[in-house]
This record gives sequence, structure tokens and C-alpha cells, in this order.
Amino acid sequence: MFEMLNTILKNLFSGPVTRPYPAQRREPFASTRGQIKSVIENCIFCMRCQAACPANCIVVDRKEQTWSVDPYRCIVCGMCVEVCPTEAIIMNRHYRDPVKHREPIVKHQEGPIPKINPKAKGIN
Amino acid sequence: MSLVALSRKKSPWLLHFETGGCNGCAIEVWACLTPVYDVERFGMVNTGNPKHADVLIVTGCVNARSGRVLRNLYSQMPEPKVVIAVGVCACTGGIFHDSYNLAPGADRAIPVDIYIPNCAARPEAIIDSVLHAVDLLEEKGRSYDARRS
Amino acid sequence: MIGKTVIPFGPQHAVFPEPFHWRLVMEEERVLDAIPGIGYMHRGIEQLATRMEFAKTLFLAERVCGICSFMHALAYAESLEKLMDVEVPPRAKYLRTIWAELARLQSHLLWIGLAADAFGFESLFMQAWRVREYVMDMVEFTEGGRVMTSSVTIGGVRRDLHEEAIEFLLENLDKLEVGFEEVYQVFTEDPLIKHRTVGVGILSKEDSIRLGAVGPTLRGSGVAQDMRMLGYAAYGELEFQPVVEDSCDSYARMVVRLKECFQSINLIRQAIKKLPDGDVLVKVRGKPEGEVVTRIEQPRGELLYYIKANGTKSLERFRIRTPTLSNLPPLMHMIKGACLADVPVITLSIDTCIACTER
Amino acid sequence: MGCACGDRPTSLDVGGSAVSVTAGFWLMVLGIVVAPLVGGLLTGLERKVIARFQGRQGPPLVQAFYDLIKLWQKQPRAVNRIQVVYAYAHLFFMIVSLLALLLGQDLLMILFIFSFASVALILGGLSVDSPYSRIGSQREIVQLLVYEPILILMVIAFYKVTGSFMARAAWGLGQPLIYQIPLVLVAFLSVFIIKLRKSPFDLATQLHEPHQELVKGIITEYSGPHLALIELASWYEMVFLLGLVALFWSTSWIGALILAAVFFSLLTLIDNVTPRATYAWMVKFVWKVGLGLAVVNVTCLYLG
Repeated sequence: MFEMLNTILKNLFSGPVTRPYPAQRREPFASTRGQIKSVIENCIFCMRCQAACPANCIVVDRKEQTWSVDPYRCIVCGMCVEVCPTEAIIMNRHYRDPVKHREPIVKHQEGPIPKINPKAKGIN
Repeated sequence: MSLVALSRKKSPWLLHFETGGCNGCAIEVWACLTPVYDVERFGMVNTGNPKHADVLIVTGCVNARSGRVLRNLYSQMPEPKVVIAVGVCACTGGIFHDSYNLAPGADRAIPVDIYIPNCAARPEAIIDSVLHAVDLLEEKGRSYDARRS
Repeated sequence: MIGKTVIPFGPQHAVFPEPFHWRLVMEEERVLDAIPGIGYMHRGIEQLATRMEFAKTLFLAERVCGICSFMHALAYAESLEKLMDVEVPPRAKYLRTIWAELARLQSHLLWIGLAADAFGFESLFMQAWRVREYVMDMVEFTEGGRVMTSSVTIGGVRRDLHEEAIEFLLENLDKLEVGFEEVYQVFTEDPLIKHRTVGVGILSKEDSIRLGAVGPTLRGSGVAQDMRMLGYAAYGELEFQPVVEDSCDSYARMVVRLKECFQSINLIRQAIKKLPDGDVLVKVRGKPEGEVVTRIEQPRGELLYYIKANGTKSLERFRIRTPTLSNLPPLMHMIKGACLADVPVITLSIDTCIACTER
Repeated sequence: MGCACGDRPTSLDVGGSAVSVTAGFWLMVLGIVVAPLVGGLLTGLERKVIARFQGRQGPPLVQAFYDLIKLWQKQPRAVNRIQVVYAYAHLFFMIVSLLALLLGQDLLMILFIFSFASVALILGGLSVDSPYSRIGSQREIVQLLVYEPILILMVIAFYKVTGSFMARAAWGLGQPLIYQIPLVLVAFLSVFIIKLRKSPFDLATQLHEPHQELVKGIITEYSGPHLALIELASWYEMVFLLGLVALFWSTSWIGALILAAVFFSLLTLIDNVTPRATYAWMVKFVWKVGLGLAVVNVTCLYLG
């Protein structure tokens, strides 16, 4: 009882630890996995990300040259980023915002598929 | 803004129901109640009782059994009310979307107003959604008043 | 006044964050019988695993439970490594140990908060979760996610610890220890908490063995069994003794968990000191074949993975026995004859995790 | 603050005749209008202080008013009609007991009306078919049995000191009651905690704290405007109980305020440093310690 009294009085006088979130945003840690972004210019439509995704949320269409992801199914494991040979998918540190309507993200690539040597990055 | 509208915005009472995911989002919802994130700043308290709640937070994927409970809870909440689906499981089923006994998303059971993606949803995202939810509550409150009068 | 009442305890209830259903047959305030109702969280994981590729099943295993997600991923990776004869680099083993202990810390602190909540002690709940945020920061800084870490993979770990991260860990461990000391003092010395827990939910040593209790529930009844003694990951090279209490009641189980937090902090410090250099990942080739059983000490007790593979890209059988499942029979034994006010206390004293149990 | 001593009109004849009609009218207006404002602010203050105890930022000070207005505007949903009647009765009797205290009426009668308010709430809880509500009501009955003897002893001690059952008799005393019946005041603290539903005796229900075994206990089945009535009644109740406390130092404004403030902060502190007790423990503790202290004090009064 007195131990708790000690603790709560200390809390009262040292002030709240609450992060004033919407007013002041804390920079996420460097290693935080937030969301995946596609750099569609680099995409060679190798379909590796589609094969590696555990939640089957990535659909790659080589014929139409589209790359699409359902962000409301993506579990942010980072497998697609790991297997991508051309750095066409990157992980950034910011989480996705809440929305009222959910829609998949579809990216379309213009022009011919780029010839990027996958060896340049060295596939694991 | 009228006093009523202001009050609706300032006092969203929360009901949390874990329909059956992995608990990850559920503990993040609880983390929001605790000192570091503290949603009581916005007047939010965890009521644990559908009859007192304004905001229903659903975490986890919905199966037949928990869907029934979820519909019950939703129908017991008095108007105006807002539903937030937290995490990919509540949005679409996430990694479990292919499973034999799950509905792909909580919106198959009850109407959902706000979706939070990510696995697991971060507390910051949940606070963001609460701020969206109070605006929606006020909007829904106005249309409820119009229907009532 | 009123004869027998049946109280539906859950599935939606403020004390448990999970949908768990008790039908409590009550007479006045005494529980005559307790009938558990389950199935609210069934996701069909075991069946789903037989349709998924074995490498993706890792992420599925991780999502069996959000509180001990790391432990499930670890158990899965360890099982497949045994099946495929992979030798994990020593640095990866140490990293796994560090992260496993961080997971244990956050799980125990979460439980401390929920237990305080079951006593109706709100300020202690807040204090425990406030301290827990240090652990969550450490987890996020080193693994990239607060809850789902996705840091283990078959053949090693996906992330390395650099100098900065180690400094961050050590710094936060000190803060955590100071904060946790306060919570520990309150929990073990508050007279009303003692009143609520001492002698409540007695599980004798014989009963605990007969009914198959595991983890802190078993250790609270005076049996020194800890799967970490098997020496998976790097536990074989670190010094520790299982925490045992022998008063066999809710208080004993509570103290076991509290002391394990200090033990975890100590283990992380040891592991950081001994952390070897080198690679953290070896390349894994081929497909698994054969069957294997792995036992891992989860925060809640012994976790058992049984995996049978037949050389195809998916597993043939994937079976998990979680600690809560083993602890349910002892719980049913304890809850009969208790007061309604003691039901949350007793239920929480085994630290139920329904998400694990129903999968 | 709507406590008895502070609102003493000039026309009052000490210890004797009743308050004059106009003064009485204004006192009633004061009681009905100002008391909930004070009660609501105190509730807001309490939530803010509790948040700070826990290291949180906490809600704004006027949060209680936001909650009340929002609840009033929610969809009215009653399980049955009689439940609503009980909610109104609870509020009505609570107001009446506060007004009777302000007017310096008979303390025995005031406590009876106050018990009526509790009984209305219990009946409301029992009128619905919800196990949580029922068990909450049963616990509330136990609580009623536990604190009633202390209140009765308090009135007896009051009578012994002032020679009258009328609350206004305290206003004319030469020295505060607390000098002669301090132990009764200490015993009253337990009643205070039980009635305001704070830890360790928050068995039947709790208005703002989220986590407990009975969901919301006795008020589980109330919602929307009906819950608002109960919330409003709880504000009157807080002012009423603080008024009773102030009676112990009714000779000066400042003393009464200090006593009420001390009780209020003790309540908040005790709420935060104790877990919830079981009801068997509550009966044992309150009867042994609370009732014991009160009996000792009353016996001393009669002997000495």
C-alpha cells in the first residue's frame, strides 16, 4: 500500500509520460517496418515478390505491366523487399493511415520492361 | 459548434472486442489506454459494456462463432455508433484470408466505418483512427437527430 | 435469495482482452461448476499450414499468438532446422536468445498489468504497462516491429544487432530494471494483494503433475521444470536456474513470473556480454522430410511443436500444443469452489492465452 | 460548495425555527443548480488527478459534462419501463436528500431518504434479467447493510452532542463536532468510500474505471439518457456526502471546506493505492474497524 503511495506520488510530481502524439510525432526508429512502396520504374516483373508473399497480397501482371498490392492484407513481413532483385520494392518507416474505404494500390509501368541485371544486387 | 456536437466529439466511449486474431492488435489497443499513449486525453474510456459504448473496436478475423457475438454487440450499442476495424485481419483476413472458417474481414458481419491496415496496427494509427471516429460520430449524431425529430 | 445462477463470463469481457467464455454455475457468490466454451478464436492454422509453402508457414506460426509471436517463430524455425540439418551460426543463436527474453519480458509485464487489473488495481496496471513500453521500444529498435517482429528465419535471423542497438538495449535495460523494481515491491508487499492471492487457487504438487500443468503454473507448485534447461538457442551457454516457489497458490505463480522478469534481464545482459561475431544467416536448400518434435519454454510454459514433412513444398502435418491448453485442466480444478471475485484472479494466475490454444 | 454550513442565510434562527420561505427557496435553487456543477467539476478533477497519479495526461477538467451531455443525446434504450422509473426515482431521492440537508432538516429523515435513493438503484438493477446486474444489486444490498449501522451511530452521536436530530442544530454549536466525535468521522470515511464506489470497496459498480469483473455491475443494463440520470445522481451524491462531512466542522466556512477537501483527497489516494477487496473482507473490515470506532466514540460520549 505504501509502496504504491510512493509510486503514485512520484508520478504526480514528475509529470505525465504521455507522448503528445498528434501534436508532436516521434520519429520512427531506423529499423521500423512501416509500409511497402513500389518503385515501378525498376520493376522487371519477375514475379518473385508475388511468390514470396505469405498473405498473397501482391499480384504482378507481366502482360499488362501492372504491379498491385492490397495494403489491407499486407502483413508487413518484408519478404518481398528481401527477394526483389532490382530494388523495385522498398520498405519505409511510416505506417499507413487509417481510411474509410479500402482499395488496392495498382501501379502501371509505361514503356518497355527495363533490362536491369539482377546480379548487380546479388540475389540471396 | 453546438454544445451537443462538441460533447459527442469529446466523449467517445470504447468497446473493444477481439473476434479471434492473434491478440497482437488487441494488446496494442490496450497499450493505447496506458500512460504512454493515453487515449483518455480525448475522453475515451474503455467501458467493456456495449450499452454504454460509442465506438466499437474490432480486432482479429471473424469466424462464424465470434461473428455472432460481434453482431450481438453491435446491435446492443445505442445510436450513434462507429466501428473501427483494427489490423489486417479485421480488414480482410490478412494471412488467414484463405482459411476454411473465416470471413474475409469484419465488414462481412457488421458495417465498418474505419479501417486500419498493418500487422499489427500501431498505437499511433489507432489514435489517428480515434480522431477520425469522433468526426464521424458527430456526423452520424446529426443525421440521427434529424431522423429522430 | 437467488438459487443457482448461470453467469456467462465472456466472450466479451473487460477483464480478458480475448474472447473466452466461462459458464459459471453459481450459488450465491460461490462457483459450483465452470464450463469453458471455446472456438471464438479458431483460425484453422494447422490446416492452413498444410496448404502453404513451408517457408511462408513461418509467418503463419508467428501469428498463432501476438503476445509470444517470437516464441512460435523460434519453435518453428528450430524444428525445421532439425529436420533439414542446418547448423545455425552462433551469433544468430545469441540474438535469438536476446529476443526470446525480450518477448518473455513483455509478455510477463503485460500479464502483471492484467493481473493487477483483475484485482481492480488500476494504477498498478498503468504502472506495469508504462514500464512495458521500455521493452516495446527495445523490441522495435532491434527487430523493426512492436508486436510482429518477423526477425527469425529458417537458418538464422533476418537482422543483426549493431553497436548502437546494443547501447540502446543496455541503456533501456537499466531504466526497465529501476521501473520494474517498484512494481515488484508493490506486488509482493501489498497486504490486499496478498489477501486476494495467498491461499487462492491451490494446486498441490501432486495435482499439478497429475493434471499436466506447465511453465510458471508448475513452477509455482514447486516443480523445477524449465524447457530452457534443454539448451536450445544459446541457453546452454548461459547461467540460470529455474525460478521455483512452493506455496502452490496464485501468489506463488505470481511471484514466479515476477522473479522471471529479473532472470530475463540478467540473461539478456549475459547474452550481450558473450555475443560472438560472425554471420547471422546460413543459406537453406532443399525441402524438409521426416518428423520432429520441438519443445520451447514460452512465457506461459512449455510449447510443443510437432512437424511431419514429406519432401514436398508444404508440410504434411503441423501440430501445436500450447501451454494454455495444458494448463486448462488445472484451471478447471482450481476454479471449482472459488468465489466469483476470485475467478478473474485464478484464471489470470495461469496466464491464459486463448489465441494460442484455439489457433 | 453546496454544503450545509456555507449556505447559512442571515434570517436563520440558530437551533430553533426553520429557514424562512424566501431563503429556503433560494437554497433549493442553489442545491438543484449549483450542486451538479460542483459534483461534475469534482468528478472531472478526480479523473484528472487519477490520471496524473498514473503518469498519464488525463482528460480535460470538464470531461464529466461532455459525458453527461453525450449520454443524454444517445438513443434511449430501456430493457423495460420500470427500470427507467427507478432511474428517475434514484435521482429524485438523491436531490431530495441533498435539499433536506441544505435546509437543515431531521438527519434521521435525511438518511432514510438517502437509503431510498440506494434502494431505487438496487430495484432498478434487480428489475432486469441480467446476471451481472443482479449480482451487482446483491452486492449493493450487502453494502447497504454494512454502512447503515455506522450512519445510525453517527446520528446518535450527533444527537448526543447537539441535543437535537435537526441538521441545523450543528450550525449553532460553539465548537465543531469533530472535537467530540472524531472517531465517528474516521468511521464515516469507510461509508464515504463505499458510497462513492471507490477502491477497495468498488464492488457493485464503477462509473469510470474500465476494468472489473462484473462489467458495470448494477448499471450494466442502463444506457443512454437513463445512464445520464444515474451519472447526474452520482454528482448530487458526492455533494451530499461532502455536505455530511462538512457538518463535522460546521462552525466555520474554512474548516468545513478543509474537511471536505481532506476527505476528497483521501478518497482519491486510497482509491489509487488499494486493489478491490472481496465483499466478505469488506464486511469484516468495515464492521470491525469502522463500526468499532463509532461504537467506542458513542460509548465515550454516554459515559463521559
